[in-house]
Amino acid sequence: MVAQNVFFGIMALIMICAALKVVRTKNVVHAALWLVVVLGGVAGQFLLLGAEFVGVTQVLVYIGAVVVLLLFGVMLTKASLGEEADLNMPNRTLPAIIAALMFGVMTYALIDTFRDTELPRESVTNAATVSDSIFADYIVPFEAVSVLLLAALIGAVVVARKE
Amino acid sequence: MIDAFSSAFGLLASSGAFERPPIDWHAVAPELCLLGGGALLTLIDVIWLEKGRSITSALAGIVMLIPLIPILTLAIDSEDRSMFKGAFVVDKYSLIIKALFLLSGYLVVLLSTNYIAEGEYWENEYYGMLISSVLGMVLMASARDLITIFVALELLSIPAYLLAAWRKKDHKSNEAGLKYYLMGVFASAIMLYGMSLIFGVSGSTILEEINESIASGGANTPVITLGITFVIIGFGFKVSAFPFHTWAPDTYEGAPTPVTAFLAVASKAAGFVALMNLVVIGFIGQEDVFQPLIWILAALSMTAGNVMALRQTNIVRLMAYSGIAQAGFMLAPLAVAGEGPAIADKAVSAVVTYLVIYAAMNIGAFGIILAVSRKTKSADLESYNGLFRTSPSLAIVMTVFLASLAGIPPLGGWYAKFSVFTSLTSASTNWGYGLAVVAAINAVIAFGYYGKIAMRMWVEDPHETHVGEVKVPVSLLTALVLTAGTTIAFGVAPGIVTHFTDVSLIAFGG
Amino acid sequence: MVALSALAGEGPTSLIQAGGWFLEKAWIIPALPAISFVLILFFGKRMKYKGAEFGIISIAVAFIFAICCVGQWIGQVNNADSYTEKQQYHDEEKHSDKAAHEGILNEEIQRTSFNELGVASSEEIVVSALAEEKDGYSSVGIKPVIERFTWWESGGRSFQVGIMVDGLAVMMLFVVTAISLLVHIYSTEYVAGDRRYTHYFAFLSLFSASMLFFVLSENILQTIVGWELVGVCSFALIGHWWEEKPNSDAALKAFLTNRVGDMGLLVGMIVLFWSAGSWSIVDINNAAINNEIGQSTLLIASLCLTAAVMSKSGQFILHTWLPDAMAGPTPVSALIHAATMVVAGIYMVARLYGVFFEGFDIAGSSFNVLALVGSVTLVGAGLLAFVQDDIKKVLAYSTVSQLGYMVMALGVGAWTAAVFHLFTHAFFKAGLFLGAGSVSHSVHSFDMKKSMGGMRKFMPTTYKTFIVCTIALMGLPPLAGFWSKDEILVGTGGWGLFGGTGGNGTYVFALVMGIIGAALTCAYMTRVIYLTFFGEFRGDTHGHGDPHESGKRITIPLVILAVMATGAGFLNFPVGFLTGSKAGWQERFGHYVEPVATYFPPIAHGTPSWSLAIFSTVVAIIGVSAAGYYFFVKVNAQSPAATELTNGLTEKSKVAKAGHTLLKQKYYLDHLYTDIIANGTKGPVADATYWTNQKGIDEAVNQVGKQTARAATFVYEKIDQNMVDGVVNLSGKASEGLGETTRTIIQRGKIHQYAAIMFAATTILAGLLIVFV
Amino acid sequence: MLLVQFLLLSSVLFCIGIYGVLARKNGVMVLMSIELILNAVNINLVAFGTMTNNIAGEVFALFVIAIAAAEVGVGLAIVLLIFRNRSSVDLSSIDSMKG
Repeated sequence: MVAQNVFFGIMALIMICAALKVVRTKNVVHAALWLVVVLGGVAGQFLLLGAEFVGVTQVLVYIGAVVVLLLFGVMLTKASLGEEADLNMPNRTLPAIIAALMFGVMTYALIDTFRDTELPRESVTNAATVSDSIFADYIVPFEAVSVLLLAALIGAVVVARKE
Repeated sequence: MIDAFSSAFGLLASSGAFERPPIDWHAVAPELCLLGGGALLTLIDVIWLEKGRSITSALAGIVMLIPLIPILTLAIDSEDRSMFKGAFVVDKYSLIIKALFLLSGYLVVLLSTNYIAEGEYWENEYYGMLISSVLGMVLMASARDLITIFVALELLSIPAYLLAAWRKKDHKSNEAGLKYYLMGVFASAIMLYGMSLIFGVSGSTILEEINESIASGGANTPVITLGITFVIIGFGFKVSAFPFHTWAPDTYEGAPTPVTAFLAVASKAAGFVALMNLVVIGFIGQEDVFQPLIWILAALSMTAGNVMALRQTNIVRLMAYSGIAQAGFMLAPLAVAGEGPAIADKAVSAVVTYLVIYAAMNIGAFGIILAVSRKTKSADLESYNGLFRTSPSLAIVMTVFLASLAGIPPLGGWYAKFSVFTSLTSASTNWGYGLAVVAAINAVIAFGYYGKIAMRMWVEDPHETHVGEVKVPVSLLTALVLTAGTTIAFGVAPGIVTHFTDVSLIAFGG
Repeated sequence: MVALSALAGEGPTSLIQAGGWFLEKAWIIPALPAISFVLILFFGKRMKYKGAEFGIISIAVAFIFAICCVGQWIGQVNNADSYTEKQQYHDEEKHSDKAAHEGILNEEIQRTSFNELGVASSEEIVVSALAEEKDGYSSVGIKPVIERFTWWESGGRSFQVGIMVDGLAVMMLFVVTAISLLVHIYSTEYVAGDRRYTHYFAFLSLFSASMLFFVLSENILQTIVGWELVGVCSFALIGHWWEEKPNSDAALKAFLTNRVGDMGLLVGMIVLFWSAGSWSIVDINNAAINNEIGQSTLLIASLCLTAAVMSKSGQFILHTWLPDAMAGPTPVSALIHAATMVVAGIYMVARLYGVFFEGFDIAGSSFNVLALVGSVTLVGAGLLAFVQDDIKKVLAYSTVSQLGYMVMALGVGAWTAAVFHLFTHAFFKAGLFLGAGSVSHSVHSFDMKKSMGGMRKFMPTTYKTFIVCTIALMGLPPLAGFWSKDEILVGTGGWGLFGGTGGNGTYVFALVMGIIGAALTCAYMTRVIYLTFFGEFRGDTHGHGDPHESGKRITIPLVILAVMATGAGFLNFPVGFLTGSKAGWQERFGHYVEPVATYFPPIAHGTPSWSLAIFSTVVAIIGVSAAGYYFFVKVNAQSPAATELTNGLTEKSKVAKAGHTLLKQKYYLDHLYTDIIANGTKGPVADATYWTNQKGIDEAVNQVGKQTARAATFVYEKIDQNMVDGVVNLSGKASEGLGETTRTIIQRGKIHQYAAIMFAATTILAGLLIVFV
Repeated sequence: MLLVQFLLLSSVLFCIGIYGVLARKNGVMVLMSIELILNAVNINLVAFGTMTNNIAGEVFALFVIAIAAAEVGVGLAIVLLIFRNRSSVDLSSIDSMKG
């Protein structure tokens, strides 16, 4: 189990640093790339937790689609590809305070309740279990999500296209 | 057709261990009707192109009304149906809520007809968005697990974000959409985090099981508190409760007015439905957490909404602030819902009653705003000066809506407020009485700004540029007649509305 | 107190149910003007008289119905009386069982306990007991006619709509329909040619209908509805001439002020509903009287409702909207001030008297909020009436002051006196307003100083009726105001100085204020009479010749009202003023109007004394004389406009004569002082008398007048117009300001700020809940 | 492995995301920060799902991924619309409606 913990620690450290970079860097494209690191790390965490299917979906959907979408957004809004001074709000102390307070509240609650909870050792789930569950118990939300994606697609096209 | 589906599923099932749980097609018929109608609408646009334009809005109206047929048959059947381990429930409560959403949707279509047709606003897609959003709401009424609630919420929200930005060339509309979108996403992120915690503590996404798990554990760990707080705050945004209301005035002002009516009524109602499902079925053993939270939100919303409305000069913003105050009233019964099953039932029927009446009077008020702004091209309160002299009937109907919103008997709004007071005081707790007093004071403050509009209509001279009668198109007139009639009927004979809204969530939730 | 309430639970020994076709169908009375409202709205403009005929016919029929109700009610009470006698006979002869004895015993205990609380001597026990027996006050109660049907049912709760008819309601039906009918007739001439003539009559009908609906309310829910409806109609009528732009600040003020009261009404009614568990007025009163509701709950409810009364009935400090409401047409003012809107507050207290009686512990104390508010209003408004130049404003403050009398009377437990004063006041105040309207109709102004004076010779009928109503208002015997005002003073009770016995508690403060108020009333009304009807005409008719008397449709209502103002007072001869064969005339009003039923608290009745009556009359005369001397003599002499002509008039004035015998003119007065008294008698005594007269009386009158005026001006300008208004406006401004601040701080339009608020609030709320739960 | 380590990682990402949406004024950057928040939720869901051995956690996470994709698409559409009309994606300058 030590190996897993070490792996977790390294990955977590990388993810946190990358996440900080996402919100601190002055280069828009770099931010998107650091976001890829974070999202990849999340996928790794999913694998560590035995959720293979979610991990793979994470890589496909997020890194494959969302980040590309965001990069398109960066291009279309003609952000400079180099460093840009005008990405941040002038006042960043208040956001930091709010985030820190939020973190304090969350950490207190989480540690207080789950201090010693161990995760089960081997609990790898395969894609079939997930799909069975989706098509059995969650068929209604699944269909709803398909409608949602269609509506979002149509709406986004209407809103984003040039007249 | 269904057989073919079944056999197809059967083939799939035979290939593995998968077993499809039985689906009660009757129970999901309203959703399917709406879905089919929406698809038909889209297809017509694809096939007929320009030729389909003329009937689009009429068709959208019909699509909103058709699901009422299965709802009626389900109501006559009067059997509580539950599917997917209790994740999807059709009972009297959900049926009345579904009917409310569909009728509100229909009224919004009526309000939109001329507005959208005259503005060349991508008519077909507009109604498609509206129908998807209503589909999400209808789904929300039956949703009894976290995943379905979340998906329904997003299904009703995402089209609404886009609708708010629908007037693409108008900076204000863009801004409205952006603010609504961003705040909505933040709120749903907070709510999701809360849901994940609740799922973690209870080990289930189904509300009944959550209730058994966290109420039977008896433990009140900080994580439960955090989870419940986050979830309620997430929906506090949706119902525009103070201090999560900030988007409302800006979005209401910028969005196309029919969309504003939709947001102010249907979308808000959906938030309340979700809150009721969550609080009354899921969190009922944890009243130590949700009661104080909702108490604070209710008291703050009422007071802040009212005082902020007092000096407002833009009628749409004024309605936004008044809506915040009304949301406070609707939240109030939930602040005592944890005092026992009977009280919870009372609270739920009070909120449902309020929602039904609020829908009628608020959509009506927006109808008038729409009618007046068609002529004056302005949402400034000044355009209401002397309305009684230029178009007396509009002024009278608007006065009815305003008086109803203010809670003057014998109009619907009065009974809505009354049922809130009843449920608050029936709890016989000091907190309940306290909130009742806050509500009473606020009911009076509200006279200030509703009266101000009425005074402008009846006493002031009309603005020179606004002389001449306001012309009301047929569809808008229909909406006004329907809403005004309902508002008056509900107030004169509240028995009509209580007959439907005397619902219980506990009966099913155990 | 406890003993009293416990006994009150027993109530009258037996009850009979009142009945009668007109009483049971009393809902027709408000329905008639309501129908007329609809008819006028739809068909008014097409009719020959522009809709006025609908209004007049409907209210006239309603008036006839009301009279029939009065007749039937009197019949019911008389039946009850004969029933009493039979019952007693019955009891004594046939049933010697315990029940009958207990009944009698209870009565005795009840009487004894009254007297234990009061300070009466044994002699008066007999007197009051005798009086009670003769009047049939005790023993047989009359259940009011209550007709109701279920409005709707929900969750085991049923809501009912209905009417409740008892003596009080019947009396109000009569007053409202009578005044309304006269106002309708008067209006046909007064607003003739107005471009919203039809609209005016429509609202007049609706206004009457609302008030009648309010009067007949069976439950507090209906009371609230009626209350709001009356308010809405009155605003519509006050704003009748919106072209003249009655400044919107004043309108807003009226609005805000009344909202304060409505808030009190709502909260108070909700408290009552939840503590009594019923909407019904009878049930609530019963619950209050039978101690089913805690004293503190009742106190809270009473305080809230008192706030409502303060705004609706124009009591200090929420009275300020009332004088501003004078912007409306004069007949409307008459209707508002005499019979409808403002007496709604008084009526509400009278209706829910059980609540107030127990809540303020009226029987057992010597001070309560109602009495305080009433007496302060009474004197305060009386002072304010001095400095108004607008005749309608004087009358408005006068109304405020008289309402103060009524509230005070209710506060001290003199229920019957308050209601009786409401009754008499309706007639003479309507007469005064309509008279003022008649004058202004002819001079096109309400300003007494600039546009009136000497109207006596132009408008003899108006003048005569105005004088009669004024005397009634002043409370000079034997006109209406005297009897009702005197009864109130008696009701304050317990002041052995005048030999009468007290009613409930000992409200010395109220008695003093009541007497001061009486003097003030006389003084300011004398001023009005002088400025309006005497002196020289100061107006400008713009070449239309002299002002002239109004037409028949104006003068006939005036005459009717003057007759009522003269006669109404005799309806309630106090006990002890008539003896022997005429005893049956004693306290007829109280006998028929005051409920003898379980829902009415056990109030005690004071017995009047000759000495108090004489004293208050003397005070009134002093008031008249002082003001009369000041205006008719001093002012007249100083004013260059007032010359021989006016002096001639002075001679004939009864008012002036009352103070100084046969004074003809200022010179004559000087002549009297210098020649006859001073010179004629000569010597130190004469000098001293002269000095006393010139320096003493003269100076005193001057000073009193001057100081009163100064004080009143101060109160009016500084306190009334600035402070009180200020406070009322301030509360409105404060909440508006709060909203403004909140909006500018929170609603800045910045997305990041919105998000920060959302996340910060989430953190704070979650943190607080985690810490405290 | 302890459950709490995943939860804390998630809360760190969540709060960094909150910092991001509050501190960034470029619209696209705000959308990126939103992704951080939603991913934090997903870690939570999967971790809890593993702990309680309930597949619903993973299913929930899948739904969140799908909807997050839709959300970001819609968000970008609105940001593009803003950019087209104002030639800027500076969110702090968008305050024409207030009060």
